[in-house]
Amino acid sequence: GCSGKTATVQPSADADTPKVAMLYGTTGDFSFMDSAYKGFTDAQSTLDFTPLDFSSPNTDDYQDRLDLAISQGAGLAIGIGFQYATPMEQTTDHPDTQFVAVDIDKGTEIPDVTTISFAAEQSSYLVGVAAALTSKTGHIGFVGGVDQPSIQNFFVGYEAGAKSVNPDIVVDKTYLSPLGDFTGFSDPTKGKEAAASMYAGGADVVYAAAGGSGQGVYEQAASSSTDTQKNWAIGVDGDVYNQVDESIKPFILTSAIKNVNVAVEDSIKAFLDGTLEPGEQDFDLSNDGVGYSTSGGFLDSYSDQLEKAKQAIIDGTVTVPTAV
Amino acid sequence: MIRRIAVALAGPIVSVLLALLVTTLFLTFGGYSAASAYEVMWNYGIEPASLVSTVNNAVPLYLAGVAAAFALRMGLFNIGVDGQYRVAALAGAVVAANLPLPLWLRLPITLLVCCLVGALWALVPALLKVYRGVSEVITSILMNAIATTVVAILLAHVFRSGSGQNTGTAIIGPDGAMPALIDLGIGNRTTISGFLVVAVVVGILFYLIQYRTVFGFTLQVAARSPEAAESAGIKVNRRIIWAMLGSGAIAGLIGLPHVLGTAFRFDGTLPTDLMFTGLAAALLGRSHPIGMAFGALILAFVERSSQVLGLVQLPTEVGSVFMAVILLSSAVGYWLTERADQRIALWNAIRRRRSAGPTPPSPSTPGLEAAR
Amino acid sequence: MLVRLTGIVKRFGTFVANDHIDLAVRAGTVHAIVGENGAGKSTLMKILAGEEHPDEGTIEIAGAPHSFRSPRDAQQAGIGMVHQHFLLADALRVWENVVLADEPGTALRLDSAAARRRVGEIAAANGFPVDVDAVVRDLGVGGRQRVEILKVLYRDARVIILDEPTAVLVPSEAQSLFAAMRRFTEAGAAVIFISHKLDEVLDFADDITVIRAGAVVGRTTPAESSAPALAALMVKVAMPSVAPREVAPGTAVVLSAAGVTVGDAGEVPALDDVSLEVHSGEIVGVAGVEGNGQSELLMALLGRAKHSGTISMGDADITDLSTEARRERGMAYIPEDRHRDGVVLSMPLRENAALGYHARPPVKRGPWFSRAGAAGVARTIISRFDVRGGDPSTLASALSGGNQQKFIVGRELGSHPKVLIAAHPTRGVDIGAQSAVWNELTAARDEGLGTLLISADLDELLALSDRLLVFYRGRVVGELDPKTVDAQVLGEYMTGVRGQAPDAGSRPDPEGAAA
Amino acid sequence: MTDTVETTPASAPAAAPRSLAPSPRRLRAALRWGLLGLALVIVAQYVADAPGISASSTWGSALRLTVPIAVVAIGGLYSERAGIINVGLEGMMIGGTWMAGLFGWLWGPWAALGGGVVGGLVFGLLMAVLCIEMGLNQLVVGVAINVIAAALARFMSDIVFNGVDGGTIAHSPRIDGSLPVISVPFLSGGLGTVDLTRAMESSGLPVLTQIGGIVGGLTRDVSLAAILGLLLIPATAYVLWRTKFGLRWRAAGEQPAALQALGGKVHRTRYIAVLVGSGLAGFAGGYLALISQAYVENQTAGRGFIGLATLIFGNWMPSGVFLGSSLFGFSDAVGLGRPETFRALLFILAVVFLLIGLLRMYRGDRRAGIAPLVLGGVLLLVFLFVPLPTELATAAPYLVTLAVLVVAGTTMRPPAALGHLFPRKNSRT
Ligand SMILES: Nc1ncnc2c1ncn2[C@@H]1O[C@H](COP(=O)(O)OP(=O)(O)OP(=O)(O)O)[C@@H](O)[C@H]1O
Ligand SMILES: Nc1ncnc2c1ncn2[C@@H]1O[C@H](COP(=O)(O)OP(=O)(O)OP(=O)(O)O)[C@@H](O)[C@H]1O
Ligand SMILES: [Mg+2]
Ligand SMILES: [Mg+2]
Repeated sequence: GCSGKTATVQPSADADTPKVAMLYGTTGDFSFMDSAYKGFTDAQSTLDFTPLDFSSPNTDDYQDRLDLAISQGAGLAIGIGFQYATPMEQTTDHPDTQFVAVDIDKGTEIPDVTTISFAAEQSSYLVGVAAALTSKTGHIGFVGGVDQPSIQNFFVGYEAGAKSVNPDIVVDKTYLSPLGDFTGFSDPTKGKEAAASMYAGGADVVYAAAGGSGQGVYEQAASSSTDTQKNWAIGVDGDVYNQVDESIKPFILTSAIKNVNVAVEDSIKAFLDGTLEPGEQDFDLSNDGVGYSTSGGFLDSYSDQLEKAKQAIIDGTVTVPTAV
Repeated sequence: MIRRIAVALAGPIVSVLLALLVTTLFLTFGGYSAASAYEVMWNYGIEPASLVSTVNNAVPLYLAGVAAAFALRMGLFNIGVDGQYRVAALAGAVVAANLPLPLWLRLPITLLVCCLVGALWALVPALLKVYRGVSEVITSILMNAIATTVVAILLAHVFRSGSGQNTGTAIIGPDGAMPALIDLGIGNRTTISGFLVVAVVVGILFYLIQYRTVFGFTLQVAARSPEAAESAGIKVNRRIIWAMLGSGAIAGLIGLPHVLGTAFRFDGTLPTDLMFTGLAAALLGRSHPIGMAFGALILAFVERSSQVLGLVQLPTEVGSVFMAVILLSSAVGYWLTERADQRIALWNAIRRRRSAGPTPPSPSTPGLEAAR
Repeated sequence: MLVRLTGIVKRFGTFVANDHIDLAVRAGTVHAIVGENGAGKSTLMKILAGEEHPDEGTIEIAGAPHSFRSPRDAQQAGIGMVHQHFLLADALRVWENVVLADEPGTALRLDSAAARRRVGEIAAANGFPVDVDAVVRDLGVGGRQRVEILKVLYRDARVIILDEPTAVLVPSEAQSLFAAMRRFTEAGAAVIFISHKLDEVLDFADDITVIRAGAVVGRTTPAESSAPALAALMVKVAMPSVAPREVAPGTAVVLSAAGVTVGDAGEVPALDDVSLEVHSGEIVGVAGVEGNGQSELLMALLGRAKHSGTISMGDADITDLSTEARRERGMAYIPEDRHRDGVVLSMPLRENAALGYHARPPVKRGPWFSRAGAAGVARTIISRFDVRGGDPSTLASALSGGNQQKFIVGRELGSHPKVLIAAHPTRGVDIGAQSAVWNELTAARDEGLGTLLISADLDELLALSDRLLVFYRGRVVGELDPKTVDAQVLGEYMTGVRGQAPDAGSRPDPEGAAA
Repeated sequence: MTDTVETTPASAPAAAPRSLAPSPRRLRAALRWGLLGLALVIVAQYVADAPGISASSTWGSALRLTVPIAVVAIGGLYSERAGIINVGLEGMMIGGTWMAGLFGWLWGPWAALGGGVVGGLVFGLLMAVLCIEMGLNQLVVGVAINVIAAALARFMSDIVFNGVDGGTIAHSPRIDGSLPVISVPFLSGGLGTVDLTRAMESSGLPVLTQIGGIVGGLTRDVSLAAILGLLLIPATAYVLWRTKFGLRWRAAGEQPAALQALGGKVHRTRYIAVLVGSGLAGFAGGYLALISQAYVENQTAGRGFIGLATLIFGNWMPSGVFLGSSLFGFSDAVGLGRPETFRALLFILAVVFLLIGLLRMYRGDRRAGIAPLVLGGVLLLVFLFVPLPTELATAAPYLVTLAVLVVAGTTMRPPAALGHLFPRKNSRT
């Protein structure tokens, strides 16, 4: 139900336009959350709705935020992160609000909720192919932020992709913090040292699926490169090439892209058009929901192989393993 | 007597006012309107659903505060509460989901298991302190990190249930979950969790043990003067162990409201830093069982009501800034009121003496009396 | 006049600690200040030393008026004070404690060589045998006091204040202190010292000022006065004395130790194969220079120290019992250091009354701590032992030292023990209180209490004991009869000149020892 | 009396050593232990098939990971030696990272370090006023500073960094440039000379490879910030034991009343100590920000607490802090490396513990020998037969430190007046 206090809470609201709430953690991870937030702000500049912004760094108030969105009269509530699956499932009485849950496991069905999944393993597979093709040492690495399934999923795809090119390739992996300890997403110091250990051990491409800690990996790729040995880093979620400093750009081979912003923007558009339906939406290579970036042009010479691999996945001739 | 009550009330009130003042300064500095922020927070905070949520969220904070206070009264700084409740919550989630017993048996056993596991985790720093002379602060910090890893390993390799991104234990059915105490029925989600009862019981036990039993007395003596304690036949080492065990046992319960009442499983959504907020509650309430309850409620209220700030383009961090500041201002507030009280006591005494004429000097000064 | 205080008034809140005190001290003299506990002696001295600010009154040093804003100011005027409770940093070395805040060297470098040399020189010149590099923690009381005095001398003090310097010293140490005091005065300095021991005041002071309730009640000299006369000025009681006993000691052994040794393996034991017996209705005195095993004996008897050998109460072997169990069986204990072992300063007297007796009624009711019960006990102690300055809700820290002591004695005797282990029961207590404590101890003795009395005060030992054991290097080197022994002989035993026969300590052997 | 407490001189006693320069006997002992350690590393490398344990990258990492912990612990040492408990190190460090982000973004890397110091000082000043001036409970103030720093950093980022190019609520814009790195000439290729250690490391010859790796890791490309940070340790030792201020500083933490009675300024001393300490904690934060070339939210990751633990572990001694932080930094580096490197560390620990146990048994101290023997035995069995979960590596530094504490068992001797209030008016505490 919509409470009478909404008006005082919403001074800038145009009472006539529909309200869209986005529930998310905190921006500034240079990847997943930032991408989602970009979708939200992009939509605001092109579409006509009242945004309700619910950000919280806490890990235990998903339900509160959802309830708040409903009570504030949101017509659409978009939850960023699989953690919203359970609260949305448990909230049954919301006749005036539609729910979208972003980054839900593929195959999850929640009544009355639009669930969006991303085939992160597919994009990881492709950057794995790119890594194997680029590596001169036959040795690559992976730095994961937190040892949890969503991150393991990146690794599984990455390794499969690399092995598809070079079955003997060595793939190092390190997770910066164990399951449940999220410091691994914000500790660039550790990211840097983990990457340093890999580059020193012979790896020349390192894939960083580590949120803010990735910054350390990118820095290390640049600082550990020498005249004789060029080290590469691969970014994740957004196109990292566009985010890092000029001095580091030459070392960003590619990024595994997860178009969370597109998912968010499309959902809002569909909601405003009245075409948003509950049910599952899969963002994968086939609909460009995930992909890899080519900024910098470092992969130009391998574009044929990469496109072939991509097509094989879309066609289903190659099935990428997953960890989730 | 009236002065005592006035002082007791003045402390928290001055604290809150100070915190408001400081937060206002920050908001103004940031170019925001503090008044509208407070108005929005207040309006949202006093909605029935918010009040209910405040009560429910205050429970773990209260438990954390009591856990810290239990050790603090023995002069021990149990900075390992986080690790203790983390391990215990995992154990509780597993027991609550899997024990094939009816609720009335399963629930108490779950609580008990959590207490035991929490106490066990606290035993390590206690034993190291007693037998190795290692400060409990350092071992507790280490045990926190180790708890995270142990839980991660157990969760990933032993207790994980289901697949996908969710890494939780098996879902706890209604036969294992904490039932609601009462449903106020005044809107969405206005049920008060049964954990309120647990918190009240823990608070009463804390009060009785610490303030009313001989055991509590021996703890106090051991904390304030180990030598005198030993001479009086109180084994300080044992008190250290008991105090840490008690603190750990209470700490073991902190994660349960979330596990048995919100997530119905142990997973990544378990709040990770309740210890510091709980400690804040303890400090706000001066480690007193009732004071801590007020402290926990205030903090939970601020936490809840600040969720709304994002809606008015105000940074939600205002809530955490306020909570942080209130922690300090509580100390300052008590300091101010105590000073004022001492002054008043002195004036009163002088006035009394003047009116009563010359009397033999009394060795105990009223100022000292009030400083307690 | 080197020092002249005129009309000093000091108030703490509404309480007047010093009430228009005048004091004049001549150069080259020892000036004693006496008065009962809480009379305001320490306060007056702190004012002179710049640690407290007088509310009224003037301070003149060598004719020049001074107003001290800090101890530093007073030091610069040549005043140095040795506190009753030492102010030393235990973890620092002797020389570091001495030169602190007045170090030689430059801002970026402390000239430790010069500092150590200087301190060593001063120590040697004044006949103080101290190791300047020793860590203060390892020093005994006498050593610590010497460090305190070195601090004063290092700063070239002309006026040296000693607050109850002899309360913690054994006679030989006290003698060397008085010798040192003489050397100071011969060099032109003035010494002001506070003491509750009237005989030493009469022996060593040139002038005496008596204070009561914050005001000067008498000025005299040893020649014109006597102990009873001084006592009469100070308090309204007679000199403490003990009437000859009328009840004979019992024959039952209430406490015995056999072959008790305390010490780490491989080192010289601090307590070496000691055996002793205490009968009911008997007071057994233990004499000895501090640090000769008395502390270890206390700890062993109380069950706080690991030891070999056996300890029994009556017929029961209590060697393996905890302190708590021993106390349960009727062992009472008056500790050496009341602040450390005897009371919890930050707790009210009510809780302090329960200390050691918390496991029995009226304090313990089921699992509960009965505050009413404890308050009742405290009230009884306060009235029966005339503890002044507090009620059951007063913090122990607010009591003067002497009253704290009375409270402890009252608590331990009030529990109707079978055995009392008493260490320095009247340390720092004024003579009024001392007399009260002595009376209580003898009354309890006559009712059958067996007491082991350890004391640094020889008068006390001689007055109260039925038998006297002398400790030297952790052994019992002699058993003497207090009625016949003379101080000279006792001193020789205590310093190891006599009684060093290889096995003298293993068994009490009155005949061999007294010879 | 707690007769159960073992007194093993694992860390030096808290009394001042006569001389700061190590005595020949100490040097010889250090050399012996150093050689034994080297031998162990070599053996472990082959036993566990873990080239990482002696790789220059591991040792370089260890050095870099040691620095922030050592510096923040030294920061804590400043205030705690003066008697003020500092639980707020983490918060001061957070303040350091944030200010370093701001200063570094505006004025470059050197300013970032300075900014770190400023950021720490802000909270140091708060702590000093509240604890020294007003005499508030030091635990409360410390905890509050941690909470406030975290909240403020986010709040201020929202205001200052958010919306700026490259900045977000969780990041400052990039700090351009970095502090110079230094390599030792001839040993590790400094000043364009030959890189001897690198040649040794890649030679593949036993012993030579390992020495090359270790020495190279510790001497090649060491950032000036790291050198500055490490120099703080001997500098602090000097101040503590060789200056007038040092003596007063120690006295303020041991027996402030004694200092005051002699005319020393207790409050001023404590102010200086707390402020210097907080500046150093902030410096440690600045160091972290320099590594990531930006302020990143939560990047301190609990290092302030580890610093506190290290300070206690090191028994409030600079040398102890060095020992503790390098133990921690090394295990951290190993934990971030490949799994077999972690196993090699396990092997080393097992052998060291067994040796210590045997040595104690041999010296006749049976009771003290049992714990290390058991622990060493268990570790050896684990090494030989148990496949370790990879997650365990992330806890390596904590586990190693705990194990060392169990075995070493220091009798901690905190400054005697630690945590005691010292009111301005009264002359006695
Ligand atoms: N800082 C203070 N605040 C309040 N009262 C004080 C303070 N210092 C001393 N007093 C009071 O002043 C009185 C005189 O104390 P003082 O120490 O001078 O006594 P004293 O003569 O030295 O006694 P004693 O023989 O026991 O050492 C005491 O009753 C004490 O309670
Ligand atoms: N803040 C205070 N309030 C009340 N009384 C105090 C205070 N500070 C000290 N006193 C009392 O003032 C007196 C003077 O203190 P001081 O430290 O000189 O000890 P003292 O009386 O000489 O002690 P003792 O007799 O135990 O050796 C003591 O009796 C002490 O209990
Ligand atoms: Mg006195
Ligand atoms: Mg006295």
